[in-house]
Amino acid sequence: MSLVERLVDELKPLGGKPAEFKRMISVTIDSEHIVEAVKNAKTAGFEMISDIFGIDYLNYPQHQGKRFSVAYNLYSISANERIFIRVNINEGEVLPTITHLWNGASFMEREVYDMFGIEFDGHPDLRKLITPEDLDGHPHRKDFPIGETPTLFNEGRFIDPAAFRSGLTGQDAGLSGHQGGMRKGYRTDANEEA
Amino acid sequence: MTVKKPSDFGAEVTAEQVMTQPGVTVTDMPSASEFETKLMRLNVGPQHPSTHGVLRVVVDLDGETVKRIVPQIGYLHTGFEKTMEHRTYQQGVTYSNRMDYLHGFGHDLAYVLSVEKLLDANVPVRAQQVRVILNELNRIASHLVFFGTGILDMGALTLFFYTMREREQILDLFEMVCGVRMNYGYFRVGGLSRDIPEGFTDAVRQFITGFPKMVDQYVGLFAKNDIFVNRTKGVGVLSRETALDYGLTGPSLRASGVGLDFRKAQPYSGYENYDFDVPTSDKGDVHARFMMRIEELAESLKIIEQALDALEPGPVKDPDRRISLPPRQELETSMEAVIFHFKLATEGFHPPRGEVYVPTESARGELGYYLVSDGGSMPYRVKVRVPSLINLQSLEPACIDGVFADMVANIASLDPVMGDVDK
Amino acid sequence: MYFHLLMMFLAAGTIGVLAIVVGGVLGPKKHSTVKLEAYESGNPVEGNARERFPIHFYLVAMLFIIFDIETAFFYPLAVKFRAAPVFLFTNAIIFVAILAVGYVYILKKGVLNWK
Amino acid sequence: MALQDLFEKDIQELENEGILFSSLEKLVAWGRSNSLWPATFGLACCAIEMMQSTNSRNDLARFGSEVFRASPRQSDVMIVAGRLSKKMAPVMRRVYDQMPDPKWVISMGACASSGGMFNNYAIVQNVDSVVPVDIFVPGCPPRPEALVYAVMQLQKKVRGEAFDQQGIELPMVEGWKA
Repeated sequence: MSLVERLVDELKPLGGKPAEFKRMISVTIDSEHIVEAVKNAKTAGFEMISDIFGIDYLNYPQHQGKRFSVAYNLYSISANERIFIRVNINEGEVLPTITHLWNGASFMEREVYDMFGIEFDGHPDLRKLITPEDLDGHPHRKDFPIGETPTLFNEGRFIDPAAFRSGLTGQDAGLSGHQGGMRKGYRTDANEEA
Repeated sequence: MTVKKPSDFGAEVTAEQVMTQPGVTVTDMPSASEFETKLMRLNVGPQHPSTHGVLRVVVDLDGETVKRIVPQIGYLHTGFEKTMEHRTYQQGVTYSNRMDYLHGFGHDLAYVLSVEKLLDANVPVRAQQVRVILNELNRIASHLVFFGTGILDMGALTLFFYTMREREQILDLFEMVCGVRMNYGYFRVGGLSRDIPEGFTDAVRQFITGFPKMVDQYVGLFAKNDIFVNRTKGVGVLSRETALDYGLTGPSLRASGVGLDFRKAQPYSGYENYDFDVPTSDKGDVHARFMMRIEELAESLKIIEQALDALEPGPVKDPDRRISLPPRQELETSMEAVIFHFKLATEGFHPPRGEVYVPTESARGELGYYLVSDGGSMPYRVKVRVPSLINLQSLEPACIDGVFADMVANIASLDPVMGDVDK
Repeated sequence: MYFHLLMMFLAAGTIGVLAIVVGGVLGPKKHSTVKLEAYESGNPVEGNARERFPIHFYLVAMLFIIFDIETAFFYPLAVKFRAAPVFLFTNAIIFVAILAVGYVYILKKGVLNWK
Repeated sequence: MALQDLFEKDIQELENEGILFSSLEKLVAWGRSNSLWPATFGLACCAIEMMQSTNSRNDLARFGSEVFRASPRQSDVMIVAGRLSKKMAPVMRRVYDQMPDPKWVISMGACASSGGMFNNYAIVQNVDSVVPVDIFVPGCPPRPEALVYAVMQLQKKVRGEAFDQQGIELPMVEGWKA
């Protein structure tokens, strides 16, 4: 009965839905109980918070549920085990901060705020961490343009990177609308997660 | 009889108002300390010799003691994760080693391991051993830059030239293998791009035999120098609890008494069959952080030696055609090889949907690539757990109430690499 | 008799002045407002340099001047040491002893450690 | 070789007798070219190669760039080594402005010269749009020898011996006219 299983059972009453993919266990919790869940994990033996990061599922194929997901990557040094506690939220929802549990979480939460625009209320100093002050918008959102500038040649010729790459994968068509001809990139039929 | 302080008078207070309060003699005036002393805000900006790279630290100084320290980062933000979402998996290898440009092989290895876990690719033993050798050599080179610039910040210039001389030898070894001194594109998902040249193993052996004497030279140069000892012993102490509280990882955490090394805890790429021990010390000050890396050099040499002895000829690529390119001569003969080659070259492989994370130990701490794949040929989301960004936070507990000169020693001992921090 | 001394001062003076004047004359002068601003490692200037700073800096500066001049006095003594070694040596010892008293007082008061 | 020969003989005769004639401007430009002090503006991976170019094997000090001045006030060349992010661009422009004239810029590496492989929202695609660049050094990162070659090319440009693609001789840096 490893530490992770014990924690998963502990989190079940809080509405925790465990999932496993390639021996990595993640528990999805709704945002009301997230601080309680992380506190239980810390007392259960996960001494170290390794990372907090966000994922934007805007154009993830066949994605149901909310748009953003914030994952807490907790690691237990004594039991040498790792668990991901995840929260699914939508645009504009606010998550409670966990800087009172670990001071190390302040930069991590500020980075999620900077890159995704997800506020953490109760955070001592929530401001932009990495992107320049005059950059409005959150770069890691899927609807934020990558900002590619076409490569210019001297007789007015140019290569538009998106179109050039769309030949590879058939994703966005880019300026020239070239969809990559018959070699469109296909997506393997989605094998549903466990 | 309450004596009014200047701040009680409102904005425009004149000396007479304060001094000529009725019935108040000079002796019972509030003592000087009650007059609030303004802290001096100092900007140790992005272009500064002692911040390693473009780190900006805003420091509130009361005289020489640091009262408040706020690192401002982002001056080297390159948008790696956003850009890697628009590159195929194989192209991602060129991006990963430019994040922490001192330990490029560590990042390459972490990225490639994550993708291989996603694909369930089986990497041949020889490829794993070569990866371990190159990773450890790069760790030594990264520590050499750490010593060179760390001691340079404290004022000693000579060690910089000694450590760079050894680093040149290591870069020659890398140049022999992958043709480049830095930013190597040598690892591939599923193995290596080419096999190592024949002269490589005995060149590495020759380097290993000569290197311990050089380490004694470094130790002789700075470890016993009592200016260094006085400036670093007992300075910027991080106890075990504050280190864990601030998410410190890597040699700096091991200097605070927590023996966490992911090469030992969760071995990857064949680390489980080399025996090396993880040096720890419980003092947690700048001196201990420097000494951790000196002892780590010896451990890395041990690993390289064992990996070299265990090296035997064999394939260096995953035989599965859907992942690695078929060999050249096979293209002339078999049609499938041409189709596979065409598929891989234009589009790359399509890993199954899912999310994966493999923690590894880079020269600065825990490093891992969290890949989210949507079945397409490009990663949907790449999140790099970088050690330097989170180690930089423990600059605050280390520097508060310390002297300003110790802040420079603390920055040097935490060894942030700005490409790693700002990714 | 003091001719060579004069030549020495003259040479020193011209080298000093020359270094500044030639640099000023031969260098192109393109003044711009940003160039004349204070250098704050690349950031826009905040606050001004004339802020109040603790008195401790002043104390340390004074101590430095005192002990620096003390060593400066040893130069003439060392030059003429051959003339009367015993007398000059005792002279120097007394001089150092007097200043040592001040030094011990400073150490007792703990002026030098910053906390 | 009596003194008054200097006045009677013409220039060619004296020159092949070994007397060098030069204008003060050429002399100053020669002096300047042999002591180009770089300002440390190391940003990313190229900064490590810049450090390597000053170590004992490929020694940049042989070309007069011995010391890397920390403050721009005492430096002549700004070597932009690494990828310039959009947050760093105003800082770099300010540091460039605060360097005393005459000053030059070497844009080291593909990322500084053309944005390299980071064609995205965060990286300035060409440093020339921020500061006037004299020498572009290709490579990612360029080898230390490439940086030494770039400094030698810059010395030629400072001495006025440099030509651009069309073969027009580039003017020597202006002495004290401005």
